[in-house]
Amino acid sequence: MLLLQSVILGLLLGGLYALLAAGLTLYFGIMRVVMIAHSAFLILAAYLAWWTNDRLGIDPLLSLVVTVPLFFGAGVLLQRGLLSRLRPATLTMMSVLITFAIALMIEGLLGYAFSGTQRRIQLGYGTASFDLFGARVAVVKLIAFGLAAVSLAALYLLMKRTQFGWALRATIQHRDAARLVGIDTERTAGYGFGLGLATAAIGGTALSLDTTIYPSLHWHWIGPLMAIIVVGGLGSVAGAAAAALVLGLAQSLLQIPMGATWAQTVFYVALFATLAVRPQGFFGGRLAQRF
Amino acid sequence: MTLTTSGLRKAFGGVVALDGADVEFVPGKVNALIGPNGSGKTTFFNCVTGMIKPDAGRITYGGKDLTGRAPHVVARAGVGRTFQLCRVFPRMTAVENVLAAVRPGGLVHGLRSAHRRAEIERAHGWLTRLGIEHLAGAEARNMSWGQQKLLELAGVLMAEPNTILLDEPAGGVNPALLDRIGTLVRDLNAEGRTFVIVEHNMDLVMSISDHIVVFDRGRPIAAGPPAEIRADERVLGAYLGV
Amino acid sequence: ACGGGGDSSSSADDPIVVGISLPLTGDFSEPGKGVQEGYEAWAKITNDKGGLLGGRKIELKILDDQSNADRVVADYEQLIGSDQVDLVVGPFSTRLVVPSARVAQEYGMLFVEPAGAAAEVFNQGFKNLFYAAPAVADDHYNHLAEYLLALPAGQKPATVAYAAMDDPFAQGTAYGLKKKLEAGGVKTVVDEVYPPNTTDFGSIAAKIAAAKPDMVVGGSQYQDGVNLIVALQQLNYQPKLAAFSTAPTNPEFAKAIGNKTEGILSPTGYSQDAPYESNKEFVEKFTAQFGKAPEEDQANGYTTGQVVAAAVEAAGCAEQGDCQQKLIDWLHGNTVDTVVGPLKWDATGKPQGAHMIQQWVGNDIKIVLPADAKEADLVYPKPAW
Amino acid sequence: MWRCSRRWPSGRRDSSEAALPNVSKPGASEAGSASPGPNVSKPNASGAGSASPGPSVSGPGASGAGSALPGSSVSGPGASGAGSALPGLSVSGPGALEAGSALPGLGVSKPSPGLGVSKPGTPDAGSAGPGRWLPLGAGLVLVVAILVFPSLAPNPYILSSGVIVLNWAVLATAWNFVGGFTGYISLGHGALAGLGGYATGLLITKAGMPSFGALIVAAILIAALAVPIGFAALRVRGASFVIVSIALVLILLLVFQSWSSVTGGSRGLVVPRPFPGMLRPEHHRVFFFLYGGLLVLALLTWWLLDRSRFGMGLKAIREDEDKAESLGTPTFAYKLTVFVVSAAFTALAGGLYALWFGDLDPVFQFSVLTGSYIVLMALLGGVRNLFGPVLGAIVVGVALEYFKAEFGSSPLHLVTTGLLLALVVMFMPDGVIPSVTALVQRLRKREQSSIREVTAADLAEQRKRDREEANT
Amino acid sequence: MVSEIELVDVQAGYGRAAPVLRGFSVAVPAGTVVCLVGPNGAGKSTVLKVAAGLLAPRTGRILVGGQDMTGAGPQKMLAQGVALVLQGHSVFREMTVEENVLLGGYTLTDKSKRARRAAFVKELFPVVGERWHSLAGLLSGGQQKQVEFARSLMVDPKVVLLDEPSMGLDPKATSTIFDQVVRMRDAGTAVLLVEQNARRALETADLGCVLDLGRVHISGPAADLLADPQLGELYLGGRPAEKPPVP
Ligand SMILES: Nc1ncnc2c1ncn2[C@@H]1O[C@H](COP(=O)(O)OP(=O)(O)OP(=O)(O)O)[C@@H](O)[C@H]1O
Ligand SMILES: Nc1ncnc2c1ncn2[C@@H]1O[C@H](COP(=O)(O)OP(=O)(O)OP(=O)(O)O)[C@@H](O)[C@H]1O
Ligand SMILES: [Mg+2]
Ligand SMILES: [Mg+2]
Repeated sequence: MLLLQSVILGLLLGGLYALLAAGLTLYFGIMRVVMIAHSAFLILAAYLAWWTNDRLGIDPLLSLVVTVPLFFGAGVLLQRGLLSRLRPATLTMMSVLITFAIALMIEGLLGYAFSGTQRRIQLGYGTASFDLFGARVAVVKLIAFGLAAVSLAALYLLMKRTQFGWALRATIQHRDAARLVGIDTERTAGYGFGLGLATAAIGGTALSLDTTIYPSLHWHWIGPLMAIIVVGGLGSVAGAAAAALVLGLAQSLLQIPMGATWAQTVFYVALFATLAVRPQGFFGGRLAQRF
Repeated sequence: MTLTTSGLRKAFGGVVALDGADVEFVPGKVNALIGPNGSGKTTFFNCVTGMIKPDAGRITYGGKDLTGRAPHVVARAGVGRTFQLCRVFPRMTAVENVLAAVRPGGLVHGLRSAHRRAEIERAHGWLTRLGIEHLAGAEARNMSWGQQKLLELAGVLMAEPNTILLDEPAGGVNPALLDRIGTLVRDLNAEGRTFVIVEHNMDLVMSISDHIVVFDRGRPIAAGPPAEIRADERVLGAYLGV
Repeated sequence: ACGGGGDSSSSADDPIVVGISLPLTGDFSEPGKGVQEGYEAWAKITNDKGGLLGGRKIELKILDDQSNADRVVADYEQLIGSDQVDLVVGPFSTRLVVPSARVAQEYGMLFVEPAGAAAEVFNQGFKNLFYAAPAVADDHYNHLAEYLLALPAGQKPATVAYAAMDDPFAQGTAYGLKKKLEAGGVKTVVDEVYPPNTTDFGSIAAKIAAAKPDMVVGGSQYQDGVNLIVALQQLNYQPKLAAFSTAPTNPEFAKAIGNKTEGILSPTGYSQDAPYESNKEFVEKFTAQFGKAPEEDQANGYTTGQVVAAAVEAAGCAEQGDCQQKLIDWLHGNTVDTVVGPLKWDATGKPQGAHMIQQWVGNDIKIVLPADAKEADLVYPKPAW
Repeated sequence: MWRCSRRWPSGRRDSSEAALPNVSKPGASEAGSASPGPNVSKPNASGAGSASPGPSVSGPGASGAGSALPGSSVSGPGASGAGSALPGLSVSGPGALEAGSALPGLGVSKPSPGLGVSKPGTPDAGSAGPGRWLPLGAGLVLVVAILVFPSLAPNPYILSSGVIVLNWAVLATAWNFVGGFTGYISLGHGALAGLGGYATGLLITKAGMPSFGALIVAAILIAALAVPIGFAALRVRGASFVIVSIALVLILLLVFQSWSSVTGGSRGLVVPRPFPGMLRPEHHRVFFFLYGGLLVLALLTWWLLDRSRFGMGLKAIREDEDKAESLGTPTFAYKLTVFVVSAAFTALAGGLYALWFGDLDPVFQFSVLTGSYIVLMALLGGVRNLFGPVLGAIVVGVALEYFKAEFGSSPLHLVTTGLLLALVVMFMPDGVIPSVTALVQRLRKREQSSIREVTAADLAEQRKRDREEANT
Repeated sequence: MVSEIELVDVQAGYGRAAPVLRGFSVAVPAGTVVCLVGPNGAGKSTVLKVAAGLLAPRTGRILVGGQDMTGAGPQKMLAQGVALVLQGHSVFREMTVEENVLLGGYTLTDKSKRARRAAFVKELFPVVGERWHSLAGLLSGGQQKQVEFARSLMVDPKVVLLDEPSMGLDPKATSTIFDQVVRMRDAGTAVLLVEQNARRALETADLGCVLDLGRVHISGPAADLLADPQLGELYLGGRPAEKPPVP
């Protein structure tokens, strides 16, 4: 019983991890950018959802209509204004620092605007749940999972099937060559980044449905997410999703014997194990070592 | 110091890059390794220098087994190499690039100054011999393709290996300089160094090498002096495209 | 005395500068601000009455420690060493109290603090420290433990689940009760500790719900308590009794869990309705000043001020140097009347009292224990939430 | 110079007309038969067809354009002032290098990216002098500053801030052993400091060791522990390494929070005072000097490595690890060694901090923020410079205090820190010191080229001379 | 007749450093192969980068089909029919050969044309077809070069700029490439070819241009340049042109 309940909780949690990690994978594997600020944007989106709900009484899911385009635009700006100006040779390293700086700024501004208090959306259906083979499934968690699943699928198709996906990957791998085949590399990279941030908007909203948020919460997220993308294989959206589900499940199950704190270490144990056994990741990322 | 391999095999997924290559290079001579694109020449170099581990087979150098040894071990055994996709230290100047090839020995040796007069002079000597003395103070990343190629060669020579593996030394190098590189190779060879040169420039190959090994599909199909190779049917078919 | 740099002789109209470092940002910023209001109310109320030592006004100098131990030490260092304040009082949270008390000790300053409730604050060997609240964390549930253990065998809860935040204070409350109940033969079926940054309580709740204990005890701050309760409710778990520290007394609490508060218990060190003499004045004037009634954090800040004021008046001095020892000595030997009742301390600065227990009844939270202070009867087993 | 004496002064025609020496397809008309120096027999063509539509390939039209080029006067030896007359084996680059290596052993780091004035190969007579003595001077200034600061500090608070800044300086310098030499950016060094602190504290409280003995033993222990950590972390490069380093912090945080029976968990660990009776101001003074000593030691070590062959190997790793390996540098051993050295210094700083501060709390000891501040400092000052991290630590350390004072009551200090970091990354990715020196250099010499320009003809000439020399 | 591409008195360089090109002009009419030779570092690649819009000139003008395109980026240049194959290796390493080749036709809107071209290049370079699904970064140096050339053949531009296309290629592939160059010329394309395989290139080209230190050193019909002994010594290598050894 407890086992089934934990499995369900783990999968629901893993779904959310998967969506968030997908965004990271996008910048990281495909664009060589280590986006430390991803989880900060996540929290920002969650705050926006909370804020619209709190002030305007709108259902947080509706805030997506605003946050997704907003974040997309912010991503484009971020890429155009900052990241594209970094030297290609040191892009990876410098992107760590610049996005770290952005994370700090977001955290600071959130703290300034909303104080450090923990916040939580109060939803009419917040405690609603239904029965599944004797286990309980909370409605809000299911909604979050659904959001994650849909956006992940869309992202995957976009990257693999569309001309845009190809152009994006080409841009990152050899900018000059990409320009020479006629790709507008500036715009493509910008859109790619925007896309990543859009996933943060969706993830943040999903997150806000059922947990507390506070400005420094993003530190708590970034570690597991980073671990997930390494385990999944840098650059592989599918790998990240698989790793996220597995690790989310593992975390949830390990909490039964080990308790919440120790269970969190599963991410890092998995990370180090991956590096020791298969540095390129378990689910993809053939050339990962070249980073 | 003879460099030999026996049964060297390396497959990448479905692609067999080296297919049981038995090769023996003539020590003290200029050896050439030729073959069509993708015949496994670079992979062969990579295996010999430890950059990748062969799936099977043995590599010996002067009787010593070098199979699967780390690249720096191979380098220290006296085998130096250049890369086909030329690799230099981009943010170092040309002199530093060459100086970086001086290997420290033990701890005390390692802590000695890296900028000693004698070595700097030696480095400049190499740059001069390769015709890029005028670039001594330039950072490698600001150099043209051919200049980098020459710089890389200077670095390898600075390390004074006994056996030098060159992967397409002529690629992108001005023909006027090529003569010079040819002379240089001959001179160094006269000093007792062994060369193994991968090259598609047949003029160069034919004019400087004493011994040619021809690769096709991951294994040697012919070996011998230039005149013989020039006349070999198999070589003509597989490589020269006649 | 501000910036006077060593001139300790103070004239009658010099303000008494009180240095405080508080977590106005960071993890503890919310309670930190509460304490700040308490201090401000104390300064205002005291000054309105003419100040201390015959007319010296109180001036607060508050620095932000960002909820960070490095900062809190630097703050007190600055307050004492650089700003030459006359008195210092404590910051918020046990984590910050210990390092700052050490600074005060090494400068020989009195250190009354509003928030270091955990046991280890008092075994550091501080001689200058006093906790200005009725009881330390471990003793918060004393009344509840007595009540439960006194129940007849059939009714007594048989199994209890504990979930506590990994924080000296929050854990202290839950484990104080745990120790007493276990000693009384009540079985512990779940004992979970979660890190302060936990936001997802699904798994913990699942574990508790699966064990079906009679009672659930949460060693919580605020939001974690809310989250845990919501998660338990999502799993439709109905205990006979549920006790959570701190969270249920928060004014936002009922709304945060969708008003499903029925029967939740909570210890509190302060009640707006408490009959103590100074309390009426405090509630009245605080409400006038801030437009809302004081909560526990505010009361703690105010109490701290009251304790310091009492010592200053009794010792007749307030400045750095020898005076500080006089203040310390006086507090060790005397009882101070405050808004949370009369306080006295043992040699380690530990107060000698217990907290009241409140319970949500209907749409209100009422004092149910101890019997002599109760506003309503404890409902047991509690109705479904 | 060369241009006048060569056979084909192609770059600069003497005629002033826009005489395009265009040579076209056979049959096409051609202009400028007056064009000097055409050595190629041209197809017979007539007519002044400067309007020639045919394909034309031409040099610069304007005469004198060549000689007006700034580049024309830039020839290495000329600028170096050393051996400029010898075109052949004239040692132009090493002028500065030789000088560097001939320096007395003191705190001078001319070679390569020391407190870089000019690139070593770009001898610059003007700046070589001060450049050579600058590090020594800066070192002396630093030592003097450390010695007098405590007596100048107006109150204990300032002194304690000084201790904090020195702590940052040691940490940033220690970080720079890995970050500066090998280019591996670690955001996890805060955790190593935390480990050093905890190890020191635990050795004192649990093993009953004397304070400073514990400090040394702790540093050795952490250095030993750095071997397996480095073994795992240094297997991956670039971004993966950054992730691993962040993960190191987070995992240690979890462990130290959870394993409360040993570490005290979130209750923290109280480290007994090393000088129990000492008053606080005196305590600060002692630790200020201890940190000062540690800083000087770290700087000396860095300097020693920087000029050594070992350091050269590390820098080669930074540039191209595979290439370095193929040149015979045992890259993994090198990386690991320098990581261990870095860890040892970091642990010493952390341990000293534990002794000074007295309270350890996992949340603060294992914080990503600490590591990031370290990186910010090193980067701001310049990672390729001996004093870069120190300068960065002073600037950021003081700025942190200042922001706190200025925006203390709001989280805006995070915003300002972030802004500062972003500005540094965007506009001074190499750090303050290199940016400033580059600026100075640019002001001094407007357009400089480190490349002496040589045509093929020059090379041929030179070669001939070499051959003659060899023959005689 | 206007030249397909014309560089007029171009000065160009990298960053703040001294200029690399110091007043360089070249014009390539349709159906002509102009070969640019010169020592390493002379600025040949820089010329091509400027011509393709990758590097903006400091002064001077770039005319494409008579139209002033100075300052236009590579995208615009490509739209005008100017294509460049870079020196060294510029395949998209972590994409398959297929993706690489098809990306060459990124600007093609006509799907069937893309497929046709793809089939054509596969035939031209057998290795491209053989390794259609492997990652391009895993091919050997020469194979990558072939993929790159194949990629550039996906469109048929009016002006083709080739930077040492034969570098690293075996004799067979080199021949294929030179044949292709001739075919392009015959189809009316303007080709600006940079080669270190200078004699071979000059044999193919109509016009030659020797670049040294960023200036035109000498220019003229390719055959004349080839015949000049001094040029031979300084730029083309001392040995006379030698045909691939045929017994
Ligand atoms: N890392 C790798 N993964 C997969 N296949 C590889 C890898 N390295 C080489 N190959 C394949 O092995 C074969 C031999 O490659 P290699 O680079 O050795 O050829 P080469 O003889 O050097 O060719 P070239 O003359 O073009 O440089 C090629 O088919 C190549 O695609
Ligand atoms: N990115 C760059 N930054 C600065 N300087 C550069 C850069 N690329 C080339 N240079 C310099 O510009 C000059 C010309 O370079 P270019 O690449 O055009 O030469 P090239 O004629 O193509 O030589 P090669 O035959 O070796 O390819 C060289 O001296 C080189 O040092
Ligand atoms: Mg090869
Ligand atoms: Mg070039």
